[in-house]
Amino acid sequence: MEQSVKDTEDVVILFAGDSGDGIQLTGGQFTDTIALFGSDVSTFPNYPADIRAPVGTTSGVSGFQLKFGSAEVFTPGDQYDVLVVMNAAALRVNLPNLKKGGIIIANSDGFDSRNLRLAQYIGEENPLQDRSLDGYEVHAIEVTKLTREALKDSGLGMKAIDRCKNMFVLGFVYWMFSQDLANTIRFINHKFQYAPEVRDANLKALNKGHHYGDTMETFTSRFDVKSAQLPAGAYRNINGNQAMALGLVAAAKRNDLELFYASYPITPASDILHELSRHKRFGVKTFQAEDEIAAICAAIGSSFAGGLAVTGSSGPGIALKGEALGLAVMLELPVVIINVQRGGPSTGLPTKTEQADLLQAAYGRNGEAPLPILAASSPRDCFDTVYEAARIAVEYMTPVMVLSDGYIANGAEPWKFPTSAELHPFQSNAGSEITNVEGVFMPYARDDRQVRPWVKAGTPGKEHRIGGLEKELVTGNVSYDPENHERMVAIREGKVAGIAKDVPAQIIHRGEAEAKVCVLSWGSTFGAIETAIRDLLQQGVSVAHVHLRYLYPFPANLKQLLSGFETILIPEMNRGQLAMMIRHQFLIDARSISKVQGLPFTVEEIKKVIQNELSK
Amino acid sequence: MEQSVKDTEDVVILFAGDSGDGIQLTGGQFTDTIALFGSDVSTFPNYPADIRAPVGTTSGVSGFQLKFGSAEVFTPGDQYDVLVVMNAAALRVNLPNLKKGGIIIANSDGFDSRNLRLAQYIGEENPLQDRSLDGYEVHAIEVTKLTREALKDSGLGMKAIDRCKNMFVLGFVYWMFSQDLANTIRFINHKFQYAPEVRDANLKALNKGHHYGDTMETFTSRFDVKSAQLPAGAYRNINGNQAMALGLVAAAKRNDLELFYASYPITPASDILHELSRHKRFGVKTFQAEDEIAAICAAIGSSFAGGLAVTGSSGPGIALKGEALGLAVMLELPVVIINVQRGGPSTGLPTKTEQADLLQAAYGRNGEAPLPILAASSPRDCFDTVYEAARIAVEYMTPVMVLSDGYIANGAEPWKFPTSAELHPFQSNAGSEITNVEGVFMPYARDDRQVRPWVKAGTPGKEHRIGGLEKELVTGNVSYDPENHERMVAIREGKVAGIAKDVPAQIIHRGEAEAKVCVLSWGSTFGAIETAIRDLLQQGVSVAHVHLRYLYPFPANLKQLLSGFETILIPEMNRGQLAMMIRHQFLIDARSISKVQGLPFTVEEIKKVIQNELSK
Amino acid sequence: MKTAKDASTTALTPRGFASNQDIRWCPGCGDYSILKQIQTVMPTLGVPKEKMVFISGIGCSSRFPYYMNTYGLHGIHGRAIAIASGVKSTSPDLDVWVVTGDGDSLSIGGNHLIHALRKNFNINIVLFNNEIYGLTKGQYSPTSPSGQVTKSTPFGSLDRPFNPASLALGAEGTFVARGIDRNPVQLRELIAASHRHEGTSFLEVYQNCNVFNDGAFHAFTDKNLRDDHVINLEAGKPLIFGGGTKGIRLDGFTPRVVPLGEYAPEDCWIHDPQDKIKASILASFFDYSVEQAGLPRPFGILYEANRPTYEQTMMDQIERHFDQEADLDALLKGNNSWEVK
Amino acid sequence: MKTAKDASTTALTPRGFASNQDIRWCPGCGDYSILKQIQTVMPTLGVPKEKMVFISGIGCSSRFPYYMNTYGLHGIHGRAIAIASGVKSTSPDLDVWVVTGDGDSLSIGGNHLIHALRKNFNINIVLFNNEIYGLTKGQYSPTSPSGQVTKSTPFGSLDRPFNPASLALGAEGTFVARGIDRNPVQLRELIAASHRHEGTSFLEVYQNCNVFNDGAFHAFTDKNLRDDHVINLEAGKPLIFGGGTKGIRLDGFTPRVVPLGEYAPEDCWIHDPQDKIKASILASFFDYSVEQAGLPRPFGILYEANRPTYEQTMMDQIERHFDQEADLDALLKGNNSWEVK
Ligand SMILES: Cc1ncc(C[n+]2csc(CCOP(=O)(O)OP(=O)(O)O)c2C)c(N)n1
Ligand SMILES: Cc1ncc(C[n+]2csc(CCOP(=O)(O)OP(=O)(O)O)c2C)c(N)n1
Ligand code: SF4
Ligand code: SF4
Ligand SMILES: [Mg+2]
Ligand SMILES: [Mg+2]
Repeated sequence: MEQSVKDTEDVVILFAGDSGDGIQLTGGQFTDTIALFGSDVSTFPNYPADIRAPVGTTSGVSGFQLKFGSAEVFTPGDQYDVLVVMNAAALRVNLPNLKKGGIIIANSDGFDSRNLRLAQYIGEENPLQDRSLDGYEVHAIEVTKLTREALKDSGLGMKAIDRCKNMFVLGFVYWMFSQDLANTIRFINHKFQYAPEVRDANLKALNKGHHYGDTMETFTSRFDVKSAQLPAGAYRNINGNQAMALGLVAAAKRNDLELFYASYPITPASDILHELSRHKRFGVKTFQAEDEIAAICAAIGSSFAGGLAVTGSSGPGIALKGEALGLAVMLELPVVIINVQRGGPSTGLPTKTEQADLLQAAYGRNGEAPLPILAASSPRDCFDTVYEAARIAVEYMTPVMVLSDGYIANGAEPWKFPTSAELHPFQSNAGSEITNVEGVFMPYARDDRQVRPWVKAGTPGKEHRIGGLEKELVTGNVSYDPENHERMVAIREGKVAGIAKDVPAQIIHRGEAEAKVCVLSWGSTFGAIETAIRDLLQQGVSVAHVHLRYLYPFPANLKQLLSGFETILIPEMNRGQLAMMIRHQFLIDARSISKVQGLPFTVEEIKKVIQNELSK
Repeated sequence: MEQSVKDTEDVVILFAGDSGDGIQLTGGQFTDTIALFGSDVSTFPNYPADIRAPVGTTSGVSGFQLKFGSAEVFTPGDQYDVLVVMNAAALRVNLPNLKKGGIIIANSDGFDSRNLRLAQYIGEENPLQDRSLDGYEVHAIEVTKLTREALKDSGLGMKAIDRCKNMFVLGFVYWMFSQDLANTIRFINHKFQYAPEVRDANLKALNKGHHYGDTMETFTSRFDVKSAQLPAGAYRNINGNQAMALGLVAAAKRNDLELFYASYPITPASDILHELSRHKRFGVKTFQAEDEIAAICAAIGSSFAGGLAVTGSSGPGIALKGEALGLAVMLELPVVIINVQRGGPSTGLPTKTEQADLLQAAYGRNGEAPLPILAASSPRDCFDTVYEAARIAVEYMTPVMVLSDGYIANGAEPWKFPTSAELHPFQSNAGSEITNVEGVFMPYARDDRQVRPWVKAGTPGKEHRIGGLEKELVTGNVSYDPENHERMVAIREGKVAGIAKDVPAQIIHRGEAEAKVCVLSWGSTFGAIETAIRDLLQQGVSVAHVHLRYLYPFPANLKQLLSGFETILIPEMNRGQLAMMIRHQFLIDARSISKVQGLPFTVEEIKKVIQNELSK
Repeated sequence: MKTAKDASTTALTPRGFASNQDIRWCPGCGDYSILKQIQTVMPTLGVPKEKMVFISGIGCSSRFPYYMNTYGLHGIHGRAIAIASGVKSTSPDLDVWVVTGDGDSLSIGGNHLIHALRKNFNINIVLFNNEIYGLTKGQYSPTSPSGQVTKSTPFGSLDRPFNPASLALGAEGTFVARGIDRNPVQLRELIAASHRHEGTSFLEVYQNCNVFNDGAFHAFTDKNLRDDHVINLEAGKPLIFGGGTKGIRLDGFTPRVVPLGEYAPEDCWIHDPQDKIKASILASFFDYSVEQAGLPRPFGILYEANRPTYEQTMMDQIERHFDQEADLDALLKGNNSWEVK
Repeated sequence: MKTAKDASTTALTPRGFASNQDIRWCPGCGDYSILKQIQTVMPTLGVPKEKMVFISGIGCSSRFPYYMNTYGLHGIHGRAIAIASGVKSTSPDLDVWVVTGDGDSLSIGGNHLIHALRKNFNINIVLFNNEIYGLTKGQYSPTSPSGQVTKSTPFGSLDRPFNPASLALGAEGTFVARGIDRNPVQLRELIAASHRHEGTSFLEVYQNCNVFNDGAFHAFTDKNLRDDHVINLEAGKPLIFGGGTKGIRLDGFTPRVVPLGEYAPEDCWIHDPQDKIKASILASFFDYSVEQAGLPRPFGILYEANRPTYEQTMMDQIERHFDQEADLDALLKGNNSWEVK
């Protein structure tokens, strides 16, 4: 196995702060817990440059580095995935060695003006607030304040209380890495057995930090950045939600449309709203509605008025939008619906990832109401996918569902961003005259792709009425005629099905068409599967990878492409939803590989499944 | 072809009223329109017994009978399917010859006390109000009042206006039978060409009658009663919505539960609410909620408090319930959800039937949230199906979806009603002690069918908390543990899947296991398919009929049963939803026969499909 | 194709606002009158018809948009206002009308109503209140009086109805008015006033459903009763009714009916639609039947206040930051890009 | 297994009402105080803990039921009240508490709230108002003041907030009260009063979210400010605040702050929680900042009225028709059966 093709599950963390912050102990505890859990861990000391440097200065920063999840030992060249900093100086010193798009956990109480000055931030600009950390996943927590609050009745003095901050942070980090507290609780119980107040204070801080992750709906699955060789070009880091937001701004700007994003906050989709609400410069209108139903209905209204209308949510919120989605199908208006999936069912696991809303996307409304479904495969792919979704919505006058998930929404990776000139403009039929039958405007006349016209309310001479009752062919009047209904059902279905011909033919991402095993996938499993298959191919295994962006309709050549394989395995973070769609459409014995743990597949899991299959 | 196995699409109508009511003209017009449409029609005059009898008396009733839809001529023995009566006397005289469960369209203005007296209704009891017409489909319309209102500006005198009543009725009947007005408009234009006021008045009345059907969301597809030989026993007529209501009352009463029905009105489900709201004698609580979400949430609350909780709606309303359905799945509480389907998508065709919400039932919510789905096959079968659904809900602690549709909900047929003793009591684990682990109550402990206990809030010593976040095995505490999540997903899935073993093995309703063609069906298509197959079998065709009540999970033997057939055809009033489920589960090339016209299949259509298949 | 100008000009008659669709309401339905008054007022507003959008939910009343030769959207049950908020956000220059029923906007759509009132989109809500669900054939609604026997309440309803004006006031509404199908002159004035008001206008119109709830507003339309049951409000004018025989005075917070003659009109309560507390008292007349307190039902504008509209503040905020030249490439590049060679 | 009796008896202490679950709110969160007050009041109510049900939606506040050793249901966002209505309908003898947030019950759940108030189920709604969405990390809520900068409104929110008390009054609420996390004594009284009230109690509790909206209620808790900003209402007592230095009088409908001394306490407005108009005026204090009109924020019971509860009228109606012996066989047979031989 080549060096570059390394197992990507390893994580490198640096805990950094003042020497008084208990960094070494924190790191040590984390290491012990991880090791107990059965992972390989290696650590690397990182002492302050100057042991007597004053508190808060860069030279006083102490660190504890560890790497876990792979057998490789820590090497000085390793960049951190996660940086835990107790103050501004710790950030300043260590940021350069953080991976692009890495995670920062910062005690924001360590960023007051004194700290900023000591850390030599110019003009005391707070990096936690000035967007200079864009592209990183930043968790800014008032650790000092919260620890003091938690321990105000502990009987300890302020100094002693502040010494428990590290336990608060440790608790939070345990939450993020879904680790158990038991080991550290044992440790504290033992260490402070003769100082019950100190013991209790430490235990409480640890617990509170852990709860904090829960209470804040802090997302706990982390995106693995594949350290592949990047092609030449200009790059930036981006996470999925940001990419989604930028994709929308780009779609609007490039096509002279006004973006309207209506949403109701929900983890892990809220950041799209947050991001877009900052882009008033681009004329973006964001609307925090009273609920998800209002949000999609407002989007429908916006679309009727000619806006590039988008609504986003996560599973439970998408469930609420089902009825209105049906209306959008009936109205044949462009609306983009984004589902940043999380663990279900019901409220489920709001801070964990899953891809179990595919069938809801396809069938979660009454009647025959087909709509296109696209899924993003990685943080950066959210940009392209949502841009393409907007294109299809506008060109085909249809609601389009975009599936992302918490894993890629919160995870960042390097992105070779396009120039605006590289973005293809939409070919909308708006303004074309297909719809005048003897001088009378016909809202349901269609072009040769079966698409009706998009006429912005307010356009003179084209006043028309649309609605959710079945409508007559061409005129759009209400119609109860049986044959008309059957034809309209067929037209709506046919129009969407026709998109299959207008999307790129499905490719095999890796491996050959003659491979014994084909791994078919969609969404955020892309990275792990690509890596696994790259490895196996290098070992000479006969395997191929096909990854879908278009889930409904499938690309026109998919059936033929798949029928060449003996065995098709479909790993999904659900109970086999794509597998079901493939099986019924193509009647091939595709097999579901299911993982429903709120966690992404690891490369090893994928490899094992394939190897098992081949050794049968 | 035997006489008894007749084509059931024919309809016999009697228009009846006073001789002055224009009955003959009405009937004549209807006949012409039907004939133009290409149907066979035969008529049969029915003049008043006494041509000079006073207005409003039974001996003054005039009638016009017609039969259409089959080549057979009208025979005096034929009973009416539809009775149109302009007054009480007309009803009194003709009711005895109306089929059980037939349709009555009555001018309720012809039922004032004078009319009732003249028609000799004892004590002037109005049959439209005293429930004596229970089991018929009654449309009572204030025809006189509405016609007068419509024509008040016509310039005609009251007498002349009242003479247009028949056109109002005719317009309404055209609506019910989905017939075009054009022929009669032509006729009126011609007949009254020299009296424009009269012409316009008649046209307006005709139109208003037609609109009335639309405005009132009058259901337009009619149930065909098969005139099969009935086995001995006690019978009554019942329509699907009534049967659903009685099934729920029976389930509650038989099992000492209190019924709670929470709903928001919607065509064609509202009548279940109406019916149940009358049964306070049985302690039934009905609750008209502010919307469908409130309705299902109230049902969940009721279930938590130990009620037999039910909510009912139609497609768009069910779409709104998706999120809460997921909660019910997570809470593992018994709730019955009834979907009386109508034409979709969106508002669609509220007054037409369809069965396009099967996939919504299966997948219309976020995450992996499986629940049992049952479908009723005929009006009377609604009783058994909903009783069984309640059993499964209570015995398995799960929400259960029951699918009906407008066709059987509004249609009536003879029902060999059971005695209460014949109803099997539920075997709930409520009260069992499976759930005490060392004296502590465990809300998510399970019996050997994987069912958790149903403990009514208020029970001492078993206080517990449940919710929509993923819960820990056994304790029911909130848990974010990955493996726990995977196990819980599997448990919820397995519990529901296990129901397959607890339902009757699937039978072949007609024909042999060796038949060349199997017609597989569900829901309200039952009658037409049974009739078609009975006919074909008598002609020696090699065909069989398998009809499903259990759509999720399928009965355990279904796969095996189906795999014996060469060809499987699945007629559905949708675009192949059951077909999809069969194909992906069993990987057999079942073929969808789709009709999406808001109308049921006819026997002929089914026959043709089978014959085409066999002649390939 | 006609030009925009042509289309608009020819539309400026009531007929020009009528679409070519058959009107399907029951003969005698109060909806006809409301339609007629709206079609009559529209040409007087000086708004070209292509700038008008009628949005509705589901119900008999919600059929309305089909009958207007303007832009129209017949939405889903309860969601008209939410749809309207999107239309208005994207195109603040459109004249947006919401036509809704008591079920549509007070039962299933109640949340969107109260939030729109609070946010104060400049839209005009016309609520056809017939105190019943018409389209679904006669179930009680959130405005049906307690005890009403309907299809779904054969033994009488249990609920206290909403007092729609009180609810609108409580939800921060800036324009609260009441009209009735049978007083077309006043209704036209109220429609025009709704249009003039900048902010969410809440116009409740009593509408007779002569099929399922005939006579619900009998006391307000019957020649013999209406004088005692109706009081028409005019800003700056005293509260006088009973054919000029009675007035209303405030005794502390308690409104009292007094005989005119004994009291001069100037002694009566002078209607001030800007006073929210007085508006609350007017709204509360609803809670007492004439039989209880002799208080008539107020028609007209109960309350009107100025507050910036939602879309205007939205536009203002955007305008402060908008940059026609905003550089998409700079946005895509972000602050921390790098080159891979 | 313990018997019912045992279980109940041992529970009648605050500790007995605490569940064994770790409390997960942020250190310093105002939710702790509310939890503590509720746990303190519960044992004094004379209701066995198995008869208590806590129902919530989603939000930080909605975690509440997990911390009570009673029956509890942590529902979905916005639907707690709807769930509670079903619990109460089926088991009127249960003491049903709804714990909800400003987003939960005023944003997504607004419709269920106003309908419950109108229907008047005998349930106790405790709304933890922190003027922010806590759980989802700090977006503005329907109670956030206009202009508030939050995650979703980086340039300031555009909305006028709800005045929750006004909304509740407008929706026919029969019990409208306000408390605050930092006044535990009063809060306990209000909790007990909510329980005593037969009908839907609407208790708004100002709750500090020290992570996303710290200090939102500073003026009401700060030692130096609160005297001028808080007025505590007591039935039959004059409206006095400012540490006894100021009173409130009504000048027509306009409340005015007057110096005590110049005016005697008796000259001030005497609080009458039964008077709905006065309650509306009290609720409207919210609309003016102290800076504008010097009006303090009222705490205590603003309004309380008697009206039959929904479940009681439901029970009454059923009892009038209920028949223990109602014959299922007769029902199945119907009126028109026949025999086939
Ligand atoms: C989601 C949904 N729920 C229920 C219905 C059924 N429905 C249609 S209109 C209506 C109520 C109509 O009452 P109202 O709004 O007062 O209008 P009206 O017909 O009286 O004018 C109902 C319950 C529906 N179409 N969609
Ligand atoms: C259907 C749905 N939409 C959105 C969410 C996300 N969500 C959870 S709680 C919440 C708002 C919380 O605010 P509030 O009710 O004020 O409670 P707090 O956390 O402030 O106590 C939101 C938007 C959800 N869980 N479900
Ligand atoms: S049912 Fe009532 S509201 Fe509906 S159209 Fe007829 S009269 Fe009007
Ligand atoms: S986020 Fe705010 S409301 Fe939520 S627990 Fe923390 S402090 Fe309390
Ligand atoms: Mg109505
Ligand atoms: Mg809040």
